[in-house]
Amino acid sequence: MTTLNRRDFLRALGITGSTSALSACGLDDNWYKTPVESILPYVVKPDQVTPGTYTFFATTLTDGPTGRSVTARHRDGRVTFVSHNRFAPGRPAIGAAPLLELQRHYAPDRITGPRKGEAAISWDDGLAALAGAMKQSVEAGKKIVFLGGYTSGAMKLLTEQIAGDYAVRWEPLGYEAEALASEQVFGTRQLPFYGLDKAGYILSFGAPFLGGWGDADMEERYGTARDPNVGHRVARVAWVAPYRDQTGANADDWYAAAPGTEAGVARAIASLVATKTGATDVATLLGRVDVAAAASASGLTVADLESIAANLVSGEGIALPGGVSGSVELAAATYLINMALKAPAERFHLGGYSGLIHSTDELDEVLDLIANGGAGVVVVGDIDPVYALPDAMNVADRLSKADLLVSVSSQPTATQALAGLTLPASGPLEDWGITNPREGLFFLRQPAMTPVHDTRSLGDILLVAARGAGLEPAVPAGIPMPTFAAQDWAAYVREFMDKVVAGGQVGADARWIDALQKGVFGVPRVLPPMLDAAPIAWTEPTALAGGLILHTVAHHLVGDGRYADQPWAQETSDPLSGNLWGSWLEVSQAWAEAKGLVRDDLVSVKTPTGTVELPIEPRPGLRDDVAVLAFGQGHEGGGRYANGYGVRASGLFAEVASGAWTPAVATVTGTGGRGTHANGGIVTTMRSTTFTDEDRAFGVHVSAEKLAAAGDAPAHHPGELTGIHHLELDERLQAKGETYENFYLPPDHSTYRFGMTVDVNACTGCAACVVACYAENNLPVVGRERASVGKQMNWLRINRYWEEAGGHDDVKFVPMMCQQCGHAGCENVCPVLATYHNIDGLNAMVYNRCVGTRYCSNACPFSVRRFNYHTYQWPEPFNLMLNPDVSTRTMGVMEKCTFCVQRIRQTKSAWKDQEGFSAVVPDEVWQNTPACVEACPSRALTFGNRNDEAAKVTQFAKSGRTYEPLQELNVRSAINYLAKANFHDDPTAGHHGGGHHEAGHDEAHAAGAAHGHDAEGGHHEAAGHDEGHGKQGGSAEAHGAHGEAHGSNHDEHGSAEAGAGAH
Amino acid sequence: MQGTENPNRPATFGEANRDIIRVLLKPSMGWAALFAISTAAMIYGGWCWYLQLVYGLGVGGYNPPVMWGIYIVTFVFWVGIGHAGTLISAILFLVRSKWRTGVYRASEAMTVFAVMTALLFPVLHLGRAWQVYWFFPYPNQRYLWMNFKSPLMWDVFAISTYFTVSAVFFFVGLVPDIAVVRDHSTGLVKKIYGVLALGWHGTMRQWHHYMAAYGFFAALAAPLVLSVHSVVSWDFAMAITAGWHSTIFPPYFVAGAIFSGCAMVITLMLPLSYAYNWEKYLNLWHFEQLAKMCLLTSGILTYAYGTEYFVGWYSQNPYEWGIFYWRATGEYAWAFWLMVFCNCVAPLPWYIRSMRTNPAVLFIISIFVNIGMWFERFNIVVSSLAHQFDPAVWTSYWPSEIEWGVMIGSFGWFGFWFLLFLQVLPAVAIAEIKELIQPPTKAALGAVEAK
Amino acid sequence: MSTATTAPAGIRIKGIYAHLDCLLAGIEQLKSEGIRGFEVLSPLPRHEIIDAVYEGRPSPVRWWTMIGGMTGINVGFLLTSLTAIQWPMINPGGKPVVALPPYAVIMFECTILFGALFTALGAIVHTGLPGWWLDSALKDPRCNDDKFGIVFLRANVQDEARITEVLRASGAVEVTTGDDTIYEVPNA
Amino acid sequence: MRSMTKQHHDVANLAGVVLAFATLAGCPMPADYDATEAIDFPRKTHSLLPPAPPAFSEEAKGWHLGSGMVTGTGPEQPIAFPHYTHVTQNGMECEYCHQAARKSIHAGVPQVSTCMNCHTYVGKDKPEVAKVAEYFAKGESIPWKKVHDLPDFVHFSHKRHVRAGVDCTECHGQMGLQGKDLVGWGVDKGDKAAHGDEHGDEHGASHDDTSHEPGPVTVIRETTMQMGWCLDCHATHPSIDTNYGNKADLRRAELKDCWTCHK
Repeated sequence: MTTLNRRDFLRALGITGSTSALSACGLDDNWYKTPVESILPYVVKPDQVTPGTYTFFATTLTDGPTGRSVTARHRDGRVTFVSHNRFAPGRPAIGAAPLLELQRHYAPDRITGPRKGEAAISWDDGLAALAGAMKQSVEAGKKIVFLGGYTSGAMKLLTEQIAGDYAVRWEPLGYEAEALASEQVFGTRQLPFYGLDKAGYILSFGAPFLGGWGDADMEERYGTARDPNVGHRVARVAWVAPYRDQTGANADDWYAAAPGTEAGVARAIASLVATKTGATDVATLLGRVDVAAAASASGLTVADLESIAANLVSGEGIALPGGVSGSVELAAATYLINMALKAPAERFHLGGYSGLIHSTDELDEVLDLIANGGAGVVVVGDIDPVYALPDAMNVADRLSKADLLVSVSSQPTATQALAGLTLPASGPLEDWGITNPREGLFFLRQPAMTPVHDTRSLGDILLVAARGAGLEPAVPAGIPMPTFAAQDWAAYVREFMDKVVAGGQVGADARWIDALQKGVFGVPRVLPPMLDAAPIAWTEPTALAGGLILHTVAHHLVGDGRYADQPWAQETSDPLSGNLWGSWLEVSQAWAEAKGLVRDDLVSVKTPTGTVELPIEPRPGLRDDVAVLAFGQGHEGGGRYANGYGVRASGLFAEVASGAWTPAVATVTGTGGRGTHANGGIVTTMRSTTFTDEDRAFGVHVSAEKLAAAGDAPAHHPGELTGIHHLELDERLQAKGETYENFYLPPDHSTYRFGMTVDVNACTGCAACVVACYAENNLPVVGRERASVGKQMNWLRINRYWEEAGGHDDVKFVPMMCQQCGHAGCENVCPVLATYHNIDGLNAMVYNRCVGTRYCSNACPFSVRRFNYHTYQWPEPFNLMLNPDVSTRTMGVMEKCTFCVQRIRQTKSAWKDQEGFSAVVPDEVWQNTPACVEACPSRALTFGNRNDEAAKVTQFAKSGRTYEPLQELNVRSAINYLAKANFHDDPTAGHHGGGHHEAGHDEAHAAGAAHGHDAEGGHHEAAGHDEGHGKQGGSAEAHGAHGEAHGSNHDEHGSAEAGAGAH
Repeated sequence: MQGTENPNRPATFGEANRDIIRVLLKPSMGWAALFAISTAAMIYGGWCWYLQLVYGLGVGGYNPPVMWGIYIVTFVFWVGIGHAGTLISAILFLVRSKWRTGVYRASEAMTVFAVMTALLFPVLHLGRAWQVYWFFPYPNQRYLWMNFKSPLMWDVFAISTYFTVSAVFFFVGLVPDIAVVRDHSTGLVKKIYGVLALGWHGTMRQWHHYMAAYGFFAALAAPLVLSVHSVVSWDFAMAITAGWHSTIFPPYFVAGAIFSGCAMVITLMLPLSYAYNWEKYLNLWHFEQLAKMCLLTSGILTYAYGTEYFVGWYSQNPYEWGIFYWRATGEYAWAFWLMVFCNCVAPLPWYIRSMRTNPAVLFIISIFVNIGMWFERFNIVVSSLAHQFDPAVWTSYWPSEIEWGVMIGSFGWFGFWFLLFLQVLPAVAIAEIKELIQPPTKAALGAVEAK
Repeated sequence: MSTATTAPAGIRIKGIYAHLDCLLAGIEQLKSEGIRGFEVLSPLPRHEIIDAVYEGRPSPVRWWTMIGGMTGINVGFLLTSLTAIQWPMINPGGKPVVALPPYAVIMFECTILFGALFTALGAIVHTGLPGWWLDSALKDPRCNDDKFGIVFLRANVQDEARITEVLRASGAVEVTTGDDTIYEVPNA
Repeated sequence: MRSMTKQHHDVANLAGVVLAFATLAGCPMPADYDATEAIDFPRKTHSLLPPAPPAFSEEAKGWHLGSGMVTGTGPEQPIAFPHYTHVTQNGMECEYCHQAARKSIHAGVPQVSTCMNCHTYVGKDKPEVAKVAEYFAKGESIPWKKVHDLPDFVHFSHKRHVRAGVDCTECHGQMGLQGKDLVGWGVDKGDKAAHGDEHGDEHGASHDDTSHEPGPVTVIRETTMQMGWCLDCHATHPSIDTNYGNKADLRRAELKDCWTCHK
């Protein structure tokens, strides 16, 4: 106990004038005294670094098909955010995975240094042990095996040089069915490229192309296809699967085929299409198809199949294969549909990921080799087969038979726990590399920061070991390629680029510098597919039966389990159920009703191979005989955020047959217990109540009738299955806030009125925006206990509204964040002026002024404010990831979305330096400012200055679909939503005459400044598209200016110590 | 109607003095037991609040969008309780109602202590209670002031004004009575009361200005009573939350406050009258009048409930009607129907005279009313928030043990002060009782002697 | 309450009454004889006595109340407006910087608060409270109990007989002269 | 009920005591709130008492009254660097050393190599300069102490102010005159005492270790750097008119936006 001296006492009372600065210090908790902080200057400062400013590095985060080039935002020695690299193909959006990869980089349970068993050793010892083992292995004539996830480019070459044919690339929820089918149909094991943006009708048999499936730009291409402001039409999506996942929920049409019959349906559709288009080669391959039998087996009607086939043909369709449980046969049938459609190469070609994809059977063979003592050294990369494969495959036992099992994963996993030697490899932000995500396209990876822990580059580990073991490259050196002689991994990468990619030394330095700056080189190649197949032995479709048919899908953010230790992935609500932190069994509402079970009731799921107990989540969008369990949870050997959450799905399945997680027949019975899956009290299903969301106009839906009435019925537009352009504004939504009588004058926004539009039609519910918000704004993660009662801190949430329309359950994903109201409910009520309306039209929140009455939250009709119930802290080294520009909040303080005001101010500041003090920042520079907009892959979010008539956001807000939720409250929100339009084959469409629509059509086009590209060129085909992209390119240039501003002159940052524990 | 006069009055001034004063500073065992319970509850509440301060508000049951819970419910409850006292002492004074005399002192004390209790909650419920001084206008180097447009700031002004005015009013009324106590005591006690009595000796100069000032206090307090609960109701009505945003709230809240306050007076005074043997001062005649008051305000409340529903239905506003429909049928329907029963149905027996003159019935119904009024606030605060505009965030709230503890603590705090008051200050206004006694006159004496 | 007959040095005369009508008669008689400068003691505020003594003159406390109320309304307005003008850009909820409807509430509360406090102050000033220094002749506990009193603190010596006569005649149960006994309340 | 008997009193009393203890026994204990998720989701509790500065340790020197609170003093620095010599006597520009002031939110404490630009040749014989050379030779940073330590929720940018034309001295005072008495520090050890080192006195006095000598205070705070002090010229600085011309009024209003400094 210390005694208070007089000054302290006065300070404690807060009565002297000079105490006031600290009396506001609730936020940093140093109430009365602060420790003296040190300022440690550089001894010799690197030229390109100025403390307190940002440096951007173009690099690549993920390998494999989803490889994505990003710019890493570096400041004061650490990377705090990653954005899309504007030089890479695709629209400028980032998605959730790279951000999760960023958090993975700082995971508190990463392995911090080399270990032998559990004991820490030095790198020299570790590498010597590896080299020694390799040498022994070679001498003993045993194999060196490398097991890793999908890898391309330089690392693929290096692993092949070391392990030869025993460099296995496999992922549990990978693309092996697609790859094997490709081999079967096209004669090459290469993934196709799906040009969704060129399609008018997208038919998926369960491939979750909006949930991380396919290449990294898939969602962006979908966004383009669905964006009436970009293309000349809006693509229609059909979904043939027994359940709808996040991707399926976005589909316009759902054909609930019985489990096990999808391949039959696909084949029947292929044959119908082939008949229509006269594709005899395809018809031959399909053999004799009984469409009626396929339809009846699947529970669909022949008319359904014919309608699909007709839409495919007339709508420039494209077919996508099955998802996690899609068989090789299904994938082959979908390829044949595309071949039968005679789709142009830009819509469907073989230029997708060409890195090798091994099937589970092949992995099984290698495991057998290991089990039989044929492997001397087994190096396991960042995959976790022990966790991911069914218990029946005895992966752990077989792996243990290796002479030396080496894990190079720096994340703790069940497989790593078995390893005799752990040599943690650096993460992608700390490493060099070249990946090849698509045929002809290369991304460079370069270190964006020094390693957080004592880790080394995987390339260096392997090179040193290979040299130490005196290995000869297992790949014949017929063509020029880097060798083990490379000085280090960075040199190897450089050599790879010069020799393998570019094929020569001419202009090498300039090329290298260009690649370092841009991160991207090469151009995607289009490989037109050629049928090269022996006759295929088709099986006749039979529906699975005998209980609930259990399907597994990738968890929406955790994926195949790799991001299970990332709290952002765990705490972001599931798009469909709103659940988080765990597993739940999704069943249909009818099934639950029949069993007398309700949400959160515990059930026991019993399959021939295992039993688990978990809560249920009855929801629309599932056949009554289907249950869905997400993959990726239920870890035991993982990090602290992975262990003990949810159940492990793979235990319920038998062997993975021919590359697909064949659905298991499960017996599901209620245990009578109640579970929690931390849904945070989120309501999912809003059907059949008196007061639905439609009444409340949060998620507004444009019905098929309205579309038809607008002269936009699909029937009126040949080649176009949807017609959103000509939609008149719903009269209920027409009354804009401005038309209301106001007691007070509207607020004065002299220069800027920042605003946003949210296109509900484009939003896929992927939650990338939520994750980006967590990353940018230092949102604390509160954990399952508190999240289960709704205390999570997300500023941005995605509401989901199920609604029955036209015989379908349609879901609307509505991102909801602070609406930055002009006449805000929250501002009036704050007694201490901690929240107010600022001159830029933002609803400001001053954390250090907040006393925590929480009145603002109650007065917010959108319920978007979040309260700090505790002073949350970040386990090290998560604290390094904190954004120093944003204050971290302490207990008792309200917080909310600010449209990333720190970025807004940085942009303004940079513009001031560039253009002078009074210059107004133009729209192009604003567009990507908030983190959520930057992250949104489908471009549902548009940000800008609504005082600027020409700004995109202003134009979009005038769209025929625009609405403001709760606009009758006259809060003058700054966010306009654009209504969702679901395009069903409307049975009533035929009743509408075609007479009136032409005029409306033209008028809409003439007036449609909002439909920017349309206004210029009317209806165009692919050429118009290119033009449109040219426009996009134009704004990309402007982005460049913006990016430059980011890169060179940043200001208005917080002091470096702003992030708690930043140092 | 039993007449406008108390049927059972003391005979002389002296008798009134002694009857009232005899109970002071003589704690009975029953009193001690109640006092111990109150103190324990108060300490427990303090402990719970300490935990909340240290760990943060997360120890409560809040989850967005329900960010106000039983702290605010109890706050409004206590402010409501605080209304009866000033109503009885000020408004009934202005209209020269005679039955106020017996009950007004104790109910005024109840008011002051209830407002003291209510004043705790705006501090207790803060996320950063240590910054509460930002609520007050004081010059500071930051040039920062408060938002006078905030209903919460109106609340700060209204309730602190109400507390100040009622406390002054209470004390002013007490001065002549403390003088009586002083005169009847000795030693140190006399000195203490002597200081408190401010040297009151009943000279005409004192009485003259005193009565003028008292009248003005009453005149000022009367609109204040009506305004304070109006302002409290604006805490809700000024926020655009459905179920809160309603122009009917001020009269509705004021009626409810009077209703709950009068019921609380019955609850507190009825046992008091028996325990202190104060039949002459507080008897069924008084309680009957209070019961009538309750009946009137219960009727107003019932009408207000009906109006809310009618307007909700008639407007066909999905948010309004949604919340009212859900309130009566949803998760908190039990609380709603409990409220309806306690506030609209339970007082109905009081229409029968024998019911409102039966001590047991009076007491039981008054308890019902107290419970009902607490739940009315619970319904308003919690159920409106739990089903806010956006159906995607609909949630439910149940208080945590910490919140219950703090609420129990508030009852303990009230009990502590009220019980202390009963022991140290005259709980019936002696001077005003004397005004109701026929003053001794020679003429009357002569008449008696003449007989 | 004029003191026309009061001489620099006077004599204390105190009459104790048990009956209200006798007291009133005594007051009237004193007034009719032109004798002033007495104070009346009463255990309760009877309007008859106040009217008899003050003859309908109202208490000046009302001016205090009015001045207090007017001060309050101005303080309320100035406090809200001037503090808001200091931050012209911080205008929450779309309201103008100086918005009268919400400020009216503060102004009202300030009116009541200042009115009440000024009234209390005025009452204290005019009643001369605290009255600890009052003459001991006025400190008669009987007159807080059930007796009334008429007290001359400094009556003219030549009036003594006349005053005593009037008091006795009007029915005082006890008349003392020059007495400075400290009275205790009976049966305390 | 009218007159409670003695027995009744006892019963009531007992009940009261029992109830009181029962409620207290049922109290939630801190452990109930502390144990959960301490590792995975750490929280910090709020201290109701001022955190005790470590009183009798070397660390105590590291605690000072919050920045901007007390002018005329500053922390002890590792090297007795006199601004006076550099700025006033040798006429160096501020931005020669604090070279990021125009580019970054931080003005930047110079890298050690900047010192060595001159001190490789100049003043090598002085003991304090020798310290600098030693740090440089070892490749270590000089552990300067922060003089102006704003609260963490204040986001101040040097760049914006410098570029707007605010002179360094407007906030930092006459730095060129500071450290005049430090010239020759350490040459005649012990003769020169640190001036005005308040916390040195406070804690030094209570030290057991009497050998503690106050280190050099090279920079003192000349201004409070409190919010009100910032506001005093934030909306009135003449540079606003110079820079913004006819938009100056708007800018003046903008500069009072809380988000200018608090984000």
